[in-house]
Amino acid sequence: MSIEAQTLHRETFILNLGPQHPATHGVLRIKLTLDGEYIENAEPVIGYGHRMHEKMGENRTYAKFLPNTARMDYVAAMFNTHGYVCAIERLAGITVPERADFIRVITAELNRVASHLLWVGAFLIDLGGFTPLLYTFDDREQILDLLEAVTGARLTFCYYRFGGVCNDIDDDFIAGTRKFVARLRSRMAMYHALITKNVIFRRRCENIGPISAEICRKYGATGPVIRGSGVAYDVRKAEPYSIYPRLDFNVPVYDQGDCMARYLVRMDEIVESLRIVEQALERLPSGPIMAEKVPRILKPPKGDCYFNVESARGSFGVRVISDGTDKAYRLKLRSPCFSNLSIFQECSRGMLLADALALLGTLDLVIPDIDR
Amino acid sequence: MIISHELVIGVVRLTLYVVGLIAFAAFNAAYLSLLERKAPAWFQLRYGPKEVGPFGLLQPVADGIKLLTKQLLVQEGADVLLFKLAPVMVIVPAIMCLAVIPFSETIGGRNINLGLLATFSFSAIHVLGTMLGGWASYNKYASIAAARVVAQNIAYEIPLLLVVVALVMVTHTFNLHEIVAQQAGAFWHWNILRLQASPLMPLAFLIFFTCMLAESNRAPFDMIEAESELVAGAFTEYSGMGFGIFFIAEYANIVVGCSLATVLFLGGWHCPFGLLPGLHWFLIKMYALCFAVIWVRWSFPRTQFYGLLNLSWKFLIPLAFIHLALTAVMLKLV
Amino acid sequence: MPISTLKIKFANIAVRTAATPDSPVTPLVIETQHATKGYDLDVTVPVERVVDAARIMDETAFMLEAISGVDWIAEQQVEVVYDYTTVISGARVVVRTRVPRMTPELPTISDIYPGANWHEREAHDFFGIVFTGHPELIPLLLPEDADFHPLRKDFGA
Amino acid sequence: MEKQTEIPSGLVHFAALDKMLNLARANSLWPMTFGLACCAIEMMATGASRFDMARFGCEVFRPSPRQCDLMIVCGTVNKKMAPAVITLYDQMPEPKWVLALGNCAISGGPFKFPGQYAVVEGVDKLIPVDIYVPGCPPRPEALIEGILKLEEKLTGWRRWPVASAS
Repeated sequence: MSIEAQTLHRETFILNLGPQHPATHGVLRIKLTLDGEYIENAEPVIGYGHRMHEKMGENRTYAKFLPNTARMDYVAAMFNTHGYVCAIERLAGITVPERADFIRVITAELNRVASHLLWVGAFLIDLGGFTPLLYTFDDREQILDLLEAVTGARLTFCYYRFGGVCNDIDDDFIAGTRKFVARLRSRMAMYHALITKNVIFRRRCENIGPISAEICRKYGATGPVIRGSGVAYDVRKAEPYSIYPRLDFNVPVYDQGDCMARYLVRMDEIVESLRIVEQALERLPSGPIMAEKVPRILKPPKGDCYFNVESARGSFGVRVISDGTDKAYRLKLRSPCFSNLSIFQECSRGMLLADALALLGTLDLVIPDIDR
Repeated sequence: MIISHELVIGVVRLTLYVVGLIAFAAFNAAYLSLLERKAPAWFQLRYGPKEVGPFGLLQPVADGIKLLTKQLLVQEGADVLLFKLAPVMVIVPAIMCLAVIPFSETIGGRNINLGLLATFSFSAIHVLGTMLGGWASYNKYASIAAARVVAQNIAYEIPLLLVVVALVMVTHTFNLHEIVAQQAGAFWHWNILRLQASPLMPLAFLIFFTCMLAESNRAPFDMIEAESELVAGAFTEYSGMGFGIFFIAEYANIVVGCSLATVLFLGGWHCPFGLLPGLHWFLIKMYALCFAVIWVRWSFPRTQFYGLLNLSWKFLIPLAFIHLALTAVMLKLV
Repeated sequence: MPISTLKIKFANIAVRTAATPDSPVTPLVIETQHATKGYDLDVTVPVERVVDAARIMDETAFMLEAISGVDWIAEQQVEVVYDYTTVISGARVVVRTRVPRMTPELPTISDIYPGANWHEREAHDFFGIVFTGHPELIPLLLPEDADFHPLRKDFGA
Repeated sequence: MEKQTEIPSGLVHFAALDKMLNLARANSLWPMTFGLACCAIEMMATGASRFDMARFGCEVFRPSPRQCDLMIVCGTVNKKMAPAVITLYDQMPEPKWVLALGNCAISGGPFKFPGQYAVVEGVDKLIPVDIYVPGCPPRPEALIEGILKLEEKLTGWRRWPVASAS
C-alpha cells in the first residue's frame, strides 16, 4: 500500500516554460518536470537567441566586430566592448592614454548602475510587483541620457575603440553625472523603503534558492551570484585592469547565498559604482583620448591572449587567437550568464515553481549573452 | 388565461433589476479597469491612457468593443461545454450578489432576511467557475491555476466566515438592510468601531478586507493569474470576450466585496457625521475601498503560494477564532 | 596556491597515471606573464591527461571558466582550451590539448566540474568534438537536429 | 490588410460599423510580452514612465497570445526560435497585427552575412508583417511612431498630423 501511495505521489508532469514566457526575460526555455508545484528537474534549453557572434568574430576585421560586442549583453554593453577592446590592445601592445582609461571606467560603471537598476525592476516583476520597474527605469533613463550624449546610443553603445574612446566627454557630461550620482544616492533610501523593507519581498527572498560557494566554483558562476554566496571574487580586484587598482571601492559580499543576498549585493554595487564614478570624475586627467599610431586596419602579431573584465553579471572573458591577419583566427567569448544559468538545474531541484523563478530572476540573465 | 396585473409588474421589475445590475457591474468593470490603469500611472510618474477620448475616458469602450469582436478560440482538446460555461459561472454569481446589497435606504435589489447568507453562498460559486475554466482549458498552466484557486479560496473562506459569524452574533440579524440601519449615526456607531461588542472589531475589518482581496484573487494574492509563473493562469486559453467576462467578473467581485465591507463594517449609506445619509455615502465608501484594493495591488509583490496559505491557516484563522470567542464572551458579560 | 607548486603538480601527472605507459609525454608547462598574456600558466597536456589536469585544478580550488575549441585546419588538428581561474588570487591557468581533426575525441571532465557539461556541449556544437563519457552530448546552442559544426574553418566552404 | 482585399458589395453595408470597430481596435492594441533580444529592452523603456505607451491604450502587455492583438517582434529571430514564433502567431486570435521592431526582425540586420547559419533574415519570411520599425535598436519614439502608423493603417487617419519639417 505504501508503495502504491508513493507511486501516486511521484506522478509527475512536464511543463515547458518558454521559449516565450514572461519569467524568462527573453527566449529561454526551461523543461520542467513537476511534481505538483515542486520541481523535480528543471533543464534549461538554450540557443533560441544564438546569433553567431563567435563566427562573426572570425569573419570580420577586428574593428568591424566592435558593434557586435554591444549586442551580446545589451543591458551592459560597455563591459563587453571593454573586454574585447582590452584583449585586442593586450595582443597588439597598444597603450591607452590615461584620460581614455578614466572615461572608460566612468561610462562602464554608469552602465553597471543602469544594468542593476534594470535588474531590480525586472526581478520585482518576476515577484509580481510592477511599480518598482517604473521607478528604476526613471533613473535608468537619466543614465541613458548621459551616455547617449557621449556615445550616441541608448542601449547598444559602441563607444570604446582600440587605443581609447571615440568621443571625449564634456563639461555637461561631468556636471550631469555629478548631479545624477547625488540624485540616485538619495533615491537609494526610497528603493530600500519600497523594496527591501517590504515584508512580502523579504519572505519571497530570504532563505529562498540558496547557492553555496562550492556550487558556484564547480559551475563557474561569477559576479553577484558568487558574491552573494560569500566569496569576495571580483575581477576588478582579482585581476586588476584599467585604472581600478587606483580607485577606492569595496566588493559587497553577503554570506547567505539566498535570493536576498544576491539582491543586496546588487543594491550595494550600485552605491559602490557611484563611488567609483565620483572618484574617477574627480581625478579625471586631461590629455588625449586616443593612443597615437593605432593603424586603421589592425593586424596584431601572431599569438593568443585572454582578457577578463567584471561585467555587471560576472566575469566576462575574451580569448583572441591571432594569425597575424586583420581578422581574428578564433574569438572565444566567455559569457558570465552562460555559467550562471548552468547552476539552475542543480539549485532548483525540490523548489516550488514560484521560488525557482525567483532564483532564476536573481541570476540576472540576458539570454542573447548566454547564446551569443 | 388572465395575466394578473401584479405578475406583469413583477416581471417588469425583475427585468429592470437584472438589466440595472448587469449595467452596474459592466460600468464598474469598465471604469474600475480604467482607474486600474490611471491610478498606477499616477503612482508611477506617467500619464496612463489619455489619448482615447477626453482623459482616456473612452478607453474602456474601445477595449470592450475590441474584445467583443475578437475571434473566440477554443483550444483543441478542451472541454468545450465547460470551457464556455466557466465565464458564465463566474459572472452570474457576482451579479446575483449585487442583487441583495442595499445601496441606500430605498435603492437595493432585494431586501431579504438572509441577505448576508445569500451573498456568501453566491460568491462561493465563482471559485467553481474559475476552477472549471482552468481545468477545461486543457493547458498545464491553467490546470495548476485551477488547483491553486480552490486551495486559496477554501483557505480564505474560513476566516471570512468566522468574522461574519462574529458580526452576526453582534447584530442578531442576517438582513443587510437591518445591519446598516443599526449603524445609523456618526462613525463611532459603525460596526468597525463597535468596541463594546469586541475590542478586536477593527482587526476583524482588516481580516475581512484581506480575505476579500484573496477571495477576489487580487494582488498580492493573485495566484491564479500569477503572470510571471503561470502566464495568465486560469485564463491563459481564453480569448476575446471569454477573457473579457472574467475581467468583468473580477471587478464585479471587487465591487461586491467592497460593498459588503461597507455594509458590514462602515455603516453603509450613513454619513460619518450623521448628516444626510444616502446613496452617495455608500458609493464614496465603496469606491474608496476599491481604490485601496488597486493601491495594494500596485504596491506589493505577489506572495508565495505557501505563504498565502500559511497566512490564512496559521494567522488569520486563529485570529478570527479569538475574535469570535471574545465576541461571545463580551456578549455574555455585557 | 603558488604557481610553482602547480607546476610541480602538473609535472607529476605523468607519474600519477603510470598505468597507461603508452602515452609517456609529460605535460609542457610554461609560466607566462599575466600582464601580456592574461594568464599565469600555460599547460599543454596530452589528450589522456585532460582529466588529471582537471583533477589537479579541482583539488587546488580552481574554477572552470570556459572550454573552447580552436580549429587548426592547416595542422589538421583541433585544440581544446580549458580556462581555469581561482577566486583566491585571481591566478589563471590555461590547459590545452590537441586532438586530430578527423576524429576529435577526448574524455569529458563533467564529472569533476559539472559546469563543464554545457561548455563541452557547446564545443561539440561548434567543432564536433566528441567528449567521451559525457552524459548527454546533444546540441545546446544549435537547433536540436543540427548536424553541422559552424566554427570549423571549412564550414560553408 | 482586410481593407485591401476586394470584398464584393453586398446588400447590407456595414461601413460605419466597420469604421467604428477599427477605431476601437486601433485604440486598444494589446501587445504580447514577447522579448527576443536587444529591442525588447527598448520596448520595456517604451512602456516605462518617460515614453509611456499607456497613453494610447496599448500598454496592456498580455503574457498569453490568446489575449493579444499585436505581436511586436523585437529582436533577432533565429532558426531555432522560428517555429515558436509561428506558433505564437497562430495562437493569437483574429484580427491580429505584427510589428517588426528593429533591423534584425526586418532583415536579419547585422547578423546577415554570407555563410550565416542561424538567423532568419527577416521575420516576414515567417509571418505577415504590418509595420516595420528600423533601428538597431529603434528608439522608443520610433516604436511609438510605429504604433501610431499601425493605428493609421487601421483607421485611415493620423492621430497627430506629422510635424512639418522646419
